[in-house]
Amino acid sequence: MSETVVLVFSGVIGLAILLCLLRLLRGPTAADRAVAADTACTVTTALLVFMGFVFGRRVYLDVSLVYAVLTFIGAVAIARFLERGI
Amino acid sequence: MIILVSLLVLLMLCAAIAALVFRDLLAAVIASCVVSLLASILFYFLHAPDVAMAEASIGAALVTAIFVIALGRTRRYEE
Amino acid sequence: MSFLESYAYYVGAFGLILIGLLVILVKRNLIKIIIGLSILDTGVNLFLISVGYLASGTAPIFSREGIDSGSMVDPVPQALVLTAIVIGVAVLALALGLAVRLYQNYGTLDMRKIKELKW
Amino acid sequence: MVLLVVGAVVTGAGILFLFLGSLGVFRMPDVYNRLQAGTKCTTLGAFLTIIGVGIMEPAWFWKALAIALFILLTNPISNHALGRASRKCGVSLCDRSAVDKTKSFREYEKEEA
Repeated sequence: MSETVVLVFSGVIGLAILLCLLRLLRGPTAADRAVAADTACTVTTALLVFMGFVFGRRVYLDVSLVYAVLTFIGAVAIARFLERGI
Repeated sequence: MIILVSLLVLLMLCAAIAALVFRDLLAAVIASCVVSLLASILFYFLHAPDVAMAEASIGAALVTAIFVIALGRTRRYEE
Repeated sequence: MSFLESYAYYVGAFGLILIGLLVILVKRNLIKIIIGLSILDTGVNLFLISVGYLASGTAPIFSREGIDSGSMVDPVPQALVLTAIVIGVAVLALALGLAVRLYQNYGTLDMRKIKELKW
Repeated sequence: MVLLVVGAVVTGAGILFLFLGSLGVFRMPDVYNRLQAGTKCTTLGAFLTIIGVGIMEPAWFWKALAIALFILLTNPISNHALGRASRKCGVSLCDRSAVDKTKSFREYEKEEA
């Protein structure tokens, strides 16, 4: 995998995180910001798997596993709070 | 690589400033969750996967849940 | 180019520390102050990790892939920070518990009003 | 070599989907439209990216598949919870939306009354 392809792929993922952050800064309600943060979590998981391939060691995939399992707890807690207050 | 790291650092500082200026405390909590998320990516790029794992599980999930529980016990808007 | 990369990490770490200090000193809401404490904690951890960074290194974990100890980043700050994160979340939970108790007693989260009620 | 090219193409398609999902989150006019863009495109994009990495390195395939399956399980759950909560706490639809079928549901009426 050449250097240019890695640069383009990670740059596009960085732009995706930038767009999520812009929505988090602009969003009128708190639900918009929660949606932006949750989308940023999923994009981050994909970025970490890809960068683990670039770094070339299998140990790095464990971080993505923890991300995929645990980050939805925050979104569910925010949803419970918005629904009726915890 | 240097471009991606600079972009992530810039985004992390923007999210921290957003956590400073939001009047809605729930929005500030979400912004601090994003700060922790981006810091976890930077830990990963600094070749510290165990620290990134702890920061992701604690910063993005547990701290947000604790803050949201405390916000449910108190009031939501900063006066 | 590699020292420029570690400068980027230093800029991020000190920016987070300064923003956290600004939140703690300027804001008057207790929950906002605790959010600033969390941001400052993250900044200090990021600074400690970026001190031990080596541009040609890899993760300090032995595995079957034949990694020798000469090409690893420094593992001592990582062990330190791994403890500091857990202590940080415990401090955060204790501070939030105190804030909730203060709200139940005084009915407000404003620092000035709580300070005025002092005997 | 063939596996590397195929995996790179699959990864590129997944990253394109991730970018389009984030663009939808930025551009859509409403919470529910943003939620739809942010959950569908992002789930597919992350799945394709992780499977593409698993194709490029065949020794990593089962671990990558486990990560992809966990994303496939947890991402729709959290987004469904967010959409239901934002409908219950009264976030309004955008003014160009044509029909609101959830208005006739009993549980949402009870919340608005």
